[in-house]
Parts: sequence; structure tokens; C-alpha cells
Amino acid sequence: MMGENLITALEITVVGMGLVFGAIALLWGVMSLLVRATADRPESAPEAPHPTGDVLERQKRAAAVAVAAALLREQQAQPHEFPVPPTPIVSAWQAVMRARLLQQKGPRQDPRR
Amino acid sequence: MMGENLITALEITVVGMGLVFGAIALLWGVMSLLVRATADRPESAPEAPHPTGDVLERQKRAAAVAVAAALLREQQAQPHEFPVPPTPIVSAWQAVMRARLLQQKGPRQDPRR
Amino acid sequence: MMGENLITALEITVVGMGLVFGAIALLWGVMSLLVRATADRPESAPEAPHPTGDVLERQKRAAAVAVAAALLREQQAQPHEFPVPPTPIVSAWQAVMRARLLQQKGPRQDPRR
Amino acid sequence: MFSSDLWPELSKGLANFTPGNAVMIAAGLVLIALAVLKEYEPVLLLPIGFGCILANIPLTGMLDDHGLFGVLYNAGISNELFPLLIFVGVGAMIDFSPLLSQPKLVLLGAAGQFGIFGTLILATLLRFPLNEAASIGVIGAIDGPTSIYVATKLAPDLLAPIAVAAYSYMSLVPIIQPPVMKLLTTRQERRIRMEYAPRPVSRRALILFPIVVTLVIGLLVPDATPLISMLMLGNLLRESRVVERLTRAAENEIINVATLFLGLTVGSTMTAASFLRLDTIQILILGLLAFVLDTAAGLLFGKLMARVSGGKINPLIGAAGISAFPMAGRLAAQVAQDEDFENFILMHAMGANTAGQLGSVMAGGVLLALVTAMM
Amino acid sequence: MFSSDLWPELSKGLANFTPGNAVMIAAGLVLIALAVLKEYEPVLLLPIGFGCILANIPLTGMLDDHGLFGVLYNAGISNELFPLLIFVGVGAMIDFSPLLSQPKLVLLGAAGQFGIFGTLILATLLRFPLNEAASIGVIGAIDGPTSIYVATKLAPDLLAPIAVAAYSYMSLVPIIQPPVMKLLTTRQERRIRMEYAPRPVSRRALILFPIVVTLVIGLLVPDATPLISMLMLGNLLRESRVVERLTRAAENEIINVATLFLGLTVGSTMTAASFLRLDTIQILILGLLAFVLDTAAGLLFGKLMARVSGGKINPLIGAAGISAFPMAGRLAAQVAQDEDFENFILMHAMGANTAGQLGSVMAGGVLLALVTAMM
Amino acid sequence: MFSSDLWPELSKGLANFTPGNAVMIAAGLVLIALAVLKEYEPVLLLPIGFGCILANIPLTGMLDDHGLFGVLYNAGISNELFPLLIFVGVGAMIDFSPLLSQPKLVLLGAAGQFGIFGTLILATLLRFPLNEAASIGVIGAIDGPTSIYVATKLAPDLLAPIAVAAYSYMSLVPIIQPPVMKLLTTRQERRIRMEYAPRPVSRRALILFPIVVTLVIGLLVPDATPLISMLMLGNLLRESRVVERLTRAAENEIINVATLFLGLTVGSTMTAASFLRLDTIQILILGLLAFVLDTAAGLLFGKLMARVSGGKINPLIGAAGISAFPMAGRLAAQVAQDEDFENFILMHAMGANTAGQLGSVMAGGVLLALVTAMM
Ligand code: NA
Ligand code: NA
Ligand code: NA
Repeated sequence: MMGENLITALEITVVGMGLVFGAIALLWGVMSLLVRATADRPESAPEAPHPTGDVLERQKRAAAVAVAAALLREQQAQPHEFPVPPTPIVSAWQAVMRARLLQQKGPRQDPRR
Repeated sequence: MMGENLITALEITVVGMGLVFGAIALLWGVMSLLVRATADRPESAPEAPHPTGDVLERQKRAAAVAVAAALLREQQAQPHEFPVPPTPIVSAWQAVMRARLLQQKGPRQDPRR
Repeated sequence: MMGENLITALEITVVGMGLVFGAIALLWGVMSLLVRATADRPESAPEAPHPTGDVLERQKRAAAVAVAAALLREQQAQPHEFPVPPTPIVSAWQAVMRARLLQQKGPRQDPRR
Repeated sequence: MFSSDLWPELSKGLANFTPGNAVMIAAGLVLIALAVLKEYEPVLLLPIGFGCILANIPLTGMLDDHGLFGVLYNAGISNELFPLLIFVGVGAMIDFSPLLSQPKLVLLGAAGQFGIFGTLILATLLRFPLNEAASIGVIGAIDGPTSIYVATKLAPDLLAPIAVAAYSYMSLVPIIQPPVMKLLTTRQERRIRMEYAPRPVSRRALILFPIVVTLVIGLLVPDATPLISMLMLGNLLRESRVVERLTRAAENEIINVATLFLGLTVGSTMTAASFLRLDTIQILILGLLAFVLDTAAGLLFGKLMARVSGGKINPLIGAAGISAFPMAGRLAAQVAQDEDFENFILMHAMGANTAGQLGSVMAGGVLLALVTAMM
Repeated sequence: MFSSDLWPELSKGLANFTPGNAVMIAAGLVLIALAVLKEYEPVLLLPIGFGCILANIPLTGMLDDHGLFGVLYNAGISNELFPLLIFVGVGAMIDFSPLLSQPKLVLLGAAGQFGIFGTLILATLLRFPLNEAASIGVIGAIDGPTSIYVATKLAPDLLAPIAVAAYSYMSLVPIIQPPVMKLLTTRQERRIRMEYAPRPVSRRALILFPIVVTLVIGLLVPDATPLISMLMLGNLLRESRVVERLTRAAENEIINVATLFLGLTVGSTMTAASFLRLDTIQILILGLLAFVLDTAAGLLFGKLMARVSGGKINPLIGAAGISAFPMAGRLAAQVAQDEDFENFILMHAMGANTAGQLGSVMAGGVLLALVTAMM
Repeated sequence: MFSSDLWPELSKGLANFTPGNAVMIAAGLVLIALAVLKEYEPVLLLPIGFGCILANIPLTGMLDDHGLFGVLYNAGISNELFPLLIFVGVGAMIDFSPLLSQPKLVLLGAAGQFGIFGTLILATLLRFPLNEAASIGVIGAIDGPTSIYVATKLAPDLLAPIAVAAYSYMSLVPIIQPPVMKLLTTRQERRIRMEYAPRPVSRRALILFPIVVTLVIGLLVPDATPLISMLMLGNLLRESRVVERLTRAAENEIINVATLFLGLTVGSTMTAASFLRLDTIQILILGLLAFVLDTAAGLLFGKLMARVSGGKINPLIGAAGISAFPMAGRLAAQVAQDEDFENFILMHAMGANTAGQLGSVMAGGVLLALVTAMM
């Protein structure tokens, strides 16, 4: 029984890892295609209209608000330890929580002490 | 069978539109009554107490906060295209989303371009 | 039937109040132990590190944000009527809602009047 | 032994893939494209499209009774929970004060329901049985939850095409309505300016309104009660101003989660077997007609009111009586402004539009009652 | 054929409307009025009132097993899910540090439960069978979820009047308690000032407290475990400070949605047939007595503690031991301040109040165990 | 009569308490301590620990079919709803652009799954039947929802130890992985710097990616479709940027509530009777080996890629291919920086890490398909 199961397990391992690698390799191809096919063409810049006075005013206010919001967010989040690229990887909550572990040695301190 | 169904469908249409108009007309009457019966009497103004110093201070802070909150909201919402009366019709999310369509010609631009 | 039930009810009352007082008394003991066993020892203060420049800057910003957030919260919440100790009892929503009742005499005024 | 037995198992997905699945996956991609590129009703079309794609991947088990979509269908579609919860949220976002300050506009909400019944007649001509014809007609309610609610009660097999037609055309209202508006109204009519001197509406009236509507409609049209009462519950939470927590829950958590699950599950009913039928094409065409008939009836009634009022009512607001809240209201105002930049009829159009919301639910309930009585 | 057959169908709603329905709709309106105009427990009374109105509109199908209220009842009332979820949220909002810093105050949470048992005796005298009498008694827990939990287990038929009594009187605590307070305490007693030099409570104690309470009560009173453990789970989420996401979910999404659904569904059990009975009036009167008995017992025990402590304890805080968290705590402090503007006993009153919350759940569990064993 | 009958009833809790219960309660306390003191996966370990404590308090009725945990188990574990909902939320929080800009890194996500199959072999050697051995192997997916999903399908009796192993070891990744990293790589290899000149990824690619992955994996591995499609649904909601409401619901309400309920319910399966068995100890040991095998396979494949690329790839990022998103990615970058403070490989490590997430789900589905076909 065990011997038979072991053979089955070995078969599953060989076929399974083969399938996983096969599917992943396929994904590699698909991803390469995808990125290449959807690459932005360079001539798209001039489409942006010039801001008018009213729009500028709105943009200024938006900027002020964005700064305030960013400050608020920063205070809530952990400080970044790594040089983080523009894309927000760190948004995952687990990232924040698990990342703390890396910084920490020993048991957690009671903040009231 | 179809002929019979068609007659039924016609009957349903006549009775149904009649009922809808009837119920709506009833609602019209009820609404008129409701608005009239609950109209504010004009002599209610003097009830408002004069603000004391403490209250004034709180009001000032509240005003400051309200401005900040309004700015934030404005940045998140779409700019209003219509002269909007004090009652906040535009609060419905669908309003915001659908309203964009009206402003838009052609496919959506990728903001990164 | 009723007489029998009454006797049962009396028994339940005696046993029930006894059990409630017993369990509560046990809880009293457990709580006293708990508070004593976990009391902070006084020598824990020096563990706090001195803030560096960077940290100070972050703290300043955090403070600014906290003030803004507090103002916002204050505007939303009811003013406190009691001298409230540092621990935030008042966080319960029911507290806020029920507390209004204490302040109020007569029917609620329509804010538009 | 192993490899020979295994191959069918491993290739079962591809082996069971049919051309019909491919067509339906393409349809799902179109819905997602409409959602993402055009932002047409994205909160519904995106989940519907994704659900459609998943329903057409073979042998995933997701459609089984204990699969994800089976669980969601039983949890919220077959018992109509999701549409009702969505209505609680919608009610919490509707402001009825423009309607209350001009009560006569409520009549436009009745006229804009003619499409329901007109489409019922057309569907009967196409030999749909009565229950199916009525379900198709209710696309003319031009209100997603109402269509889904009635279709689930009368003809659950047609849920997918009906829901897809309802939401797709609703997102196309700014394309469907303007030609009808231009055709049925003169330039002069579209330029009619309307006075805006609304009667002030007290807070008491706004609070009593949802309660009174629930009672009146509830007693007259019991079949409409679940829908209308949940809409009014949401509105009561909002207008009472004393249960901010519940209002927030209604207009955020409850509606968002119900919308996501509803969209996915409705999409998951779009299997090739059930969707790729002649019926579906007929339903899609009839649904479009329902929108046109609704708009036309609303406009004609608007013209009647313009005539009766001595030219004080712009007939365009009749087109807002179809429901499609709040899109149709904004569109009517926009079309009026396109003719005359200083003509602002938004408040009147929104009044007619909320009336259309009420009228749609009522008409859906009336239809349900009549058809149930007839069958 | 058509019109003669149709009329009964169309008028079925009005035809089945009974005077009892009218009375119950009026009752629902009163509950909504209390919620909106007086802001008495609005998050519960408003949905209960609205649910009551809907339950008394005939033939809507909403009470059927597959109607909205049937679905919600089976989803969260019959299995006690909603009250337990509400307790997770309440636990996340309670701060036990005032109690932990003055542990002896916990005794007041036991005294304030006498009303439960006293009312049980009175209900027995009125010939209620034991299970019903106990369910009525648990109104004296003065805690909504506890009352609903126990009543659903022992006498689900009485759920509506019991829940209505519990929440209505709880909202009336500031009217019910003060006369009893004035009657049972002297002016001098009410002016007793209490030192506030609380033992500091470490974070570790606050974290261990919910775990220890769960274990102690869980092992001693298994029937109270579901309630007490969910309350303590919420508190542990809060005090641990490491799962802010879950705490936020508990004190917002979970409690808000559960409260709305619980209120609506409890309200929907208020049909004329089940509510308009002699029983209901008796229950409403007994419920009021339960509140008075609780308050009196708490005050008398407070006077005893004042005597024993040599006048260091203000007996008013005994009235906060009834539960009705956090209203009763604030009220006791307010009454003391009314006598002497500089007398601040809020922290002591809140300690007694949270003790009352614990005592209520325990007493509910003890009652459940005893009655189950007796039957 | 009374007191003699009553005592057994009152002491039933303590009388049924077994040493096994005590051991399991201690285990629950350890999990809570890890969560609170060390902040190891607190959002899961805290509810699991609390659920474990409650499951070992006798006679609470919470494990019954109509008790809280029975209800939650049937509502979201036995039909795999909770893990799938969690995946919608996780998908809404994953950014695949680091992976899309360096597609070849996806291969590391395949290598890091060897632990699943290696552990399956080891478990078979310990005479576990095939379905159980596979469920144990899937701990090597190093992804909570995948482990729970597969274990529920193949061997629901082992759910508790498998879930506990998966989440506990995942929280210990920063302790488990570094020794293996140091053992299998040279100092020179760990100091390899990687260029970061990623191909720009358009918004269109980010939107199409989840759809394409769903279709490709869905057709090839139908058993993986529920998991992968919900992950991709969340990601599509996020990247579409047109359904902010739904994205917010997915990454807040839905995932938070599902996580709390999942944790509690999984914890509640840790009864003494089912957990205190030789099997459990074997599973915990095998689970640890699964983590080590995964890491080793990932590193060795990383070394191969380093060799093939002519030293342009730091083999440490291979360790991020195990999944444990996003912890393993950050850890690999940290270890590289520990050797050379100016060596930043975070973006590459995160690319490999998201590849590991995809690979884990795929491997879980492949395993499910193969074992189901074999049985
Ligand atoms: Na309509
Ligand atoms: Na009590
Ligand atoms: Na993995």
C-alpha cells in the first residue's frame, strides 16, 4: 500500500512539477507578448490640453489637499526602509505587518513604558 | 395561444398603466398634502439661542474643518457642470460616474500618457 | 402548576443570584491578581531612545497631522460634558448617542428653524 | 497506466471547451471593455463580464451548487436578497426634495413606464409565453434591481439576458435617448425655460415621505412592497439624520458588497448553453425597444403637460421619467442646455427622474401582480 | 372575465388589512418617532419600527421563508448570529480600564442583576410557564443582545415584545432611573465624593483580561460562553492593538450591518397576530418592573458598600451596575453632579457600568443553564 | 431534590474539562502570544488562537451545527467561500508591475513550489494516505487560502493542523529562511547586484494581465480556477481604476470580515480530540520541511539562473519564489542588503515573490487535479 502510494506520489511529483513549469513558461511567453503588444507609443504626449485659469486654481487646491492627505497617510503607515519605486508595492497590509518583523529584535516593547 | 396571450397582454397593459397612473396620482395628492402640512411656520426663528464665546470658538474651528473637508471632497469628486442647488442631489455615486460619460467624447485617455 | 413554578422560580432566584455573586467575586479576585501581577516595574523608563533629527522631523509632522485629525473628530463628535480621563471611555457610539439625551429637554428642534 | 489515464484528466479543460464558450468569453471581454474603456456602469458591467468569462471556462466546478457561484446564487439571487440590499443603498443616496417641491412632476414617472407594457405586447407577438414576455418587458423599468427582482420571480431562466440588457442599455442611455428627444420635440420646445421657485420642503416632510410612500404603495401593490420598502428604508435612514452609522453602512458596505456579488453571479448565468439562443437576440432587441418606447412615452406626456400648463414645462424632462436614475435626469438637463446655454432645468429633470424611480418599482410590482394573477 | 377576476387580486392588500394591522403600524410609527424625534436608541428603534410597519402590510410575502425577513431570520436570529456579532462590535468599543483600576466595583455588577430573577418570580405569579417567565426576566439584563439571545433559546414566540421592551426601556433609562435614585438615596448620600486615585493598569492586564474572563466564565457557566466570549473577542481585538483592521471591521462593518438586520428582523416579528395579545401588555409592564427592580437592587447594594467602606462610596454608582452600558454610567455621574456641581464620579460609575455589562451576560447564562436544567 | 439534581448541571463545564483541553488552551494562548507580542501574522493567529480556546471549553454548544462555529463553518469553510473572498482582497492589494517588467522572473515562481511535492513524498513515506499526504504537501504552497482550499477539498479532517502550520510557519519565514539562504549561497552570490532598468508597463498591460492569466490557467488547470480567478478579479478591480468602490470593498470589508471569520472557525476545529494526535506532530514537522524544501529549491533554481545569465541574477531572489507574499520578497532584499548595504534588489525580489503567489495557486490546483484523478 505504502509502496504503491509512494510510486503514485513520485509520479505526481514528476508530472506536477512538469505541469507547473510548463504553465509558468507559457505564462512567461504570454506576459512578454502582453507587455510588448501594449507598450505605449511615444507620440501620445501632445494630447494633453493646456490648463486654463479655472483648472489651474482647481489643481492648486487639489495639490494642497494631496499634500495633507499624504502627510496623514505617512503618519499612519510605517516608514519605508527600502528605496521604493513609484509603483506602490507596499500597499499590501501584510507587507506592512510582516515588514515590521524584519526591523525588530526581541519582544515587542510596551509603548507605555 | 399567441392570440390569447396577446389579448391578455393588452389587458395587462391597459389595467397596468391605469394602475400605475392611479397610484402615481394618489402619490401626487399625498405629497402635496405632506409638503403643505409640514411647512415650517415663520415664527420659529427666535428660538435659536445667541452663540456664546465658547460656542463661537467651536463654530470657528468647525468652519475651518468644514472647509478642509470640502476641499478634500471636491478634489475627489468630479467638478460640477450644472449650477447645483443646496440640496445634494449629486451625492449618488452613479450620478458621478454616469455624469462623466456626458462630458466625454471618444475612448478614455490613459492618464499616464 | 403555578405554585410549583413559583417554588422553582424562587429556587432559581436563590441559586442564580448566588452563582452570579460567586462568579463575580471570583472575577474580583482574578482581576486584583491580574492587575497586581502585571503592574509595570518603575525601572522601565530609560529604555526609550533619544529621538534623532529625522525622527524629530517625523514627529513634528505627525503632531501636525494629529492636530488636524483631532479637530476633524471634534467637529463630528458631541462636545464632552464630563471631565473625561485620558482613557477613551467615550469611544462607544452608544455613549455619544445616549449622552445627548441627558442634555436635552423637550422634543428635538429642527435644525433648519 | 499512469500517463494514458492522466492525459484526459489533464486536458479536460481544453477538451470540453466549445466554440460557444469562446463566443461567450468574447462577450464577457466586450462587457469588461465597455466598463473599463468607456466607464459604462463599470461597477456592474465589470463583474458581470468577469463572471461571464468564468462561467465559460469548462469544469471549474464554480457553477455547482457548492461552488462559489452556486453559493452566491442561493445566498442572494434566488431569494432576491442582493437586489433588495442594493435598493437600501440606493435609497440612502437619493434626495427626494426636488420631487417634493414640485409634486406634479411625479406624473412623468408614470408615463415613463409605458415601455414595460409596450414591450410585453411585442414579446407576446414574438410568441414568448406570458411570464417570459413580462420579464422581458420589465427591462423597460430601466432599473437594474427591479428588472432582476421581477425576472427572478417570473422567469429565472431568462435572468442573464435580461440583466445584461438592462445594465448595458442603461449605460448607453446618453446614446439611446438624444435621437428620440430630437425627433419628438421641436427646437422651440427644448428651449422652454422653467421657473425654479420650489416650495420649501421641511425636514419633517422628507422624513415622512419614505414612510408614507411605503404605506400607500405597500397597501395598494403588495408585490411592489419588498422593492419599494427597501428603497424607502434607505431613504429614511438618510433623511432621519440620527443613524449615521446605518446610513454609512447602507451606502457603502452593503451596496458595494451586494453589487459585486450580484454582478459576478448574474454574469455566471451567461453560460453558452443558456445564452446563445435565438431568445437572447430577441430579448436584446426587445430591450432596446423598451428603452425607446419609455423615452417616447415620457416625451409625449411631457409635451401634453407643456400644452396643458401653457408652455411652462419643458417636455424634455419627460424623458427623465423613465428612471435610469440619475443619468436620465442629467441628460435631459444637458440636452436643454445644448440648445440654449442659459437654460437650467436640472432640478426639474431630477424631480422627474426620482419620480421615474418610484414609477419603475411600482410598475414592476403591478406587472408582477397582474401576471401572477393571470397565470 | 378579466375585470371580475382581477379586482380581488388587485385589492387583496387592502382587503386583508385588519384593525390589528393598523394598531401595529401605529406602534411602528411611535417607535420611529421615538428614534427620530427623541433620538432614543435610534439605530435600533428605527429599524424595529420600520420592520414592524412592513410586517403589518398584508400579503407582501416578506415574512415567508424565502422572503426577505424569512431569509434574515434564518440567517441571523434563529441561530443567534446577529446578537453575537453585535457583541463583537460592542466589545471592541468597551474600555475596561476603569473597572480594572478599581476591581471591587465589580460587585455592583452582580447586585444590578436582581431584576432578572425578581421579574422571573413576578412572571411566574402571572402564570407564565417557566421558559417564558425566564425570557421575560432577562429583560432585566438591560442589554439588548443578551435579551435576544436568551429569549430566542427559551421562548422564540415572545421575541418581539421582549426585544421591544428591552430596547425601548433602555432608551428611557434617563427617565426611569432618576425617580428611583431620589427615592432610595438621601441627599447626603448622593453628595458623597469619591477619591479617584486608580491603580495604573498595564497594557498586559488589559490584554489578559478578556482572555481570563472568557476562561473563567466559560468554564463556570458554559451557557454564557457564546455571549461573553464574543464580547471578549471584540475587546481583545481592541486591546491587542496589533489587528487594527479587524478592530475596525468589528466596530464598524460587522456591528452596523448586524444591527440593521437585527432591528429589521425583530421588528418584522411584530405582526398583529403575535403582538396584540394580553401577554404583550403583561410583558411590557413586567419589563418596566425589571428595570426598576434592577436599579433598586443596585442602589441598595451601593448603600451597603457605602456603609461598609465608611462612607467612601457614593451609592449612586450602584444604579450603574444594571448594565445599559454606557448610558447608566453617565446618568449616575450626572445625578451626582446635579446635587453638587463639583462632584465627579464618572470613572467610578463607568467601572460599575462595565461590571454591569459582565454581570448581565453572566446572569443571562446562569438563567439559561438553570431553566434548561429544570425543564 | 433541587440541589442534588442541580449540582451536576452547574458543574458540567468543569466536570467535562480534560487535560487535553488544557493543553489545547495553552496552545491557543501561545498563538495569541505570538500574535500580540511578536506581531506574527496577528490578523490570523489571534482569531485562530481565540477560536482554539473556545473550542476547548466544554459544552458551550458553539461547535454544534447551529452554534456560532457550526454556522460559520457551513457558511464559509465547507464551501471554501472565505478563502476565495480573502483572495479577492489579496488580489486587490497586489501590484504585478515588478513582475510584468521582468517576465523571466516568473520561472522562480515555479521552482519555489517543489516543497509541495517533496513533502507529499515524505508524507507518503510516513504512511499518510494519498489525499492526506497531498493536503499536507500543500502547506508548501506557503499561502494560507490555497492551503485551506485544497485541504478542505481533499482531507477536511486535517484542516486544523494544516492551517495552523501554514500560518504559523509563514509568520516565522524571517526565522526559517535565512539559515537556508546562508547555507546554499556563497557570500559572493549574495552580493550580486542586479540592474534595475525595467521595461515600462502600460496600464493596458496591467488590466489585461489578470484577464489573460485567468483564461490561460483556467483552461489549463480547471481545479485552480476558483482560486486564481478570485485573485485576478481583485487585481482587475484594482488595475481597472474605474470601480474604486468595489476595490475598497474588496481590500477592506470583504477581506477583513472573511479573515476574522476564517481565523475563528479554523481555530475552532482545534479540539483536543482532533488535534492531539500523532498525526498533528507529524504534520507540523512535515510542514516545516515543506518550507525548507521550497526555499532550497527556489535558491538552487536561482543559482542556476545566475549561472545561465552570466552572474546577472542574485540567487537570493529565488527564495522569494516560495510565495509568502510579500514577506519573502522583503526578506530576500534585506538579506542581500545585509551583505552589502548598497545592494538594492527589492524590485526583483518582489517580482519573484508575486510569481511565487501565482505559482502556489497553480501548483495547488495541479495537485488537486492529479490527486483527484488518482483516487
Ligand atoms: Na422605468
Ligand atoms: Na443587567
Ligand atoms: Na509556494
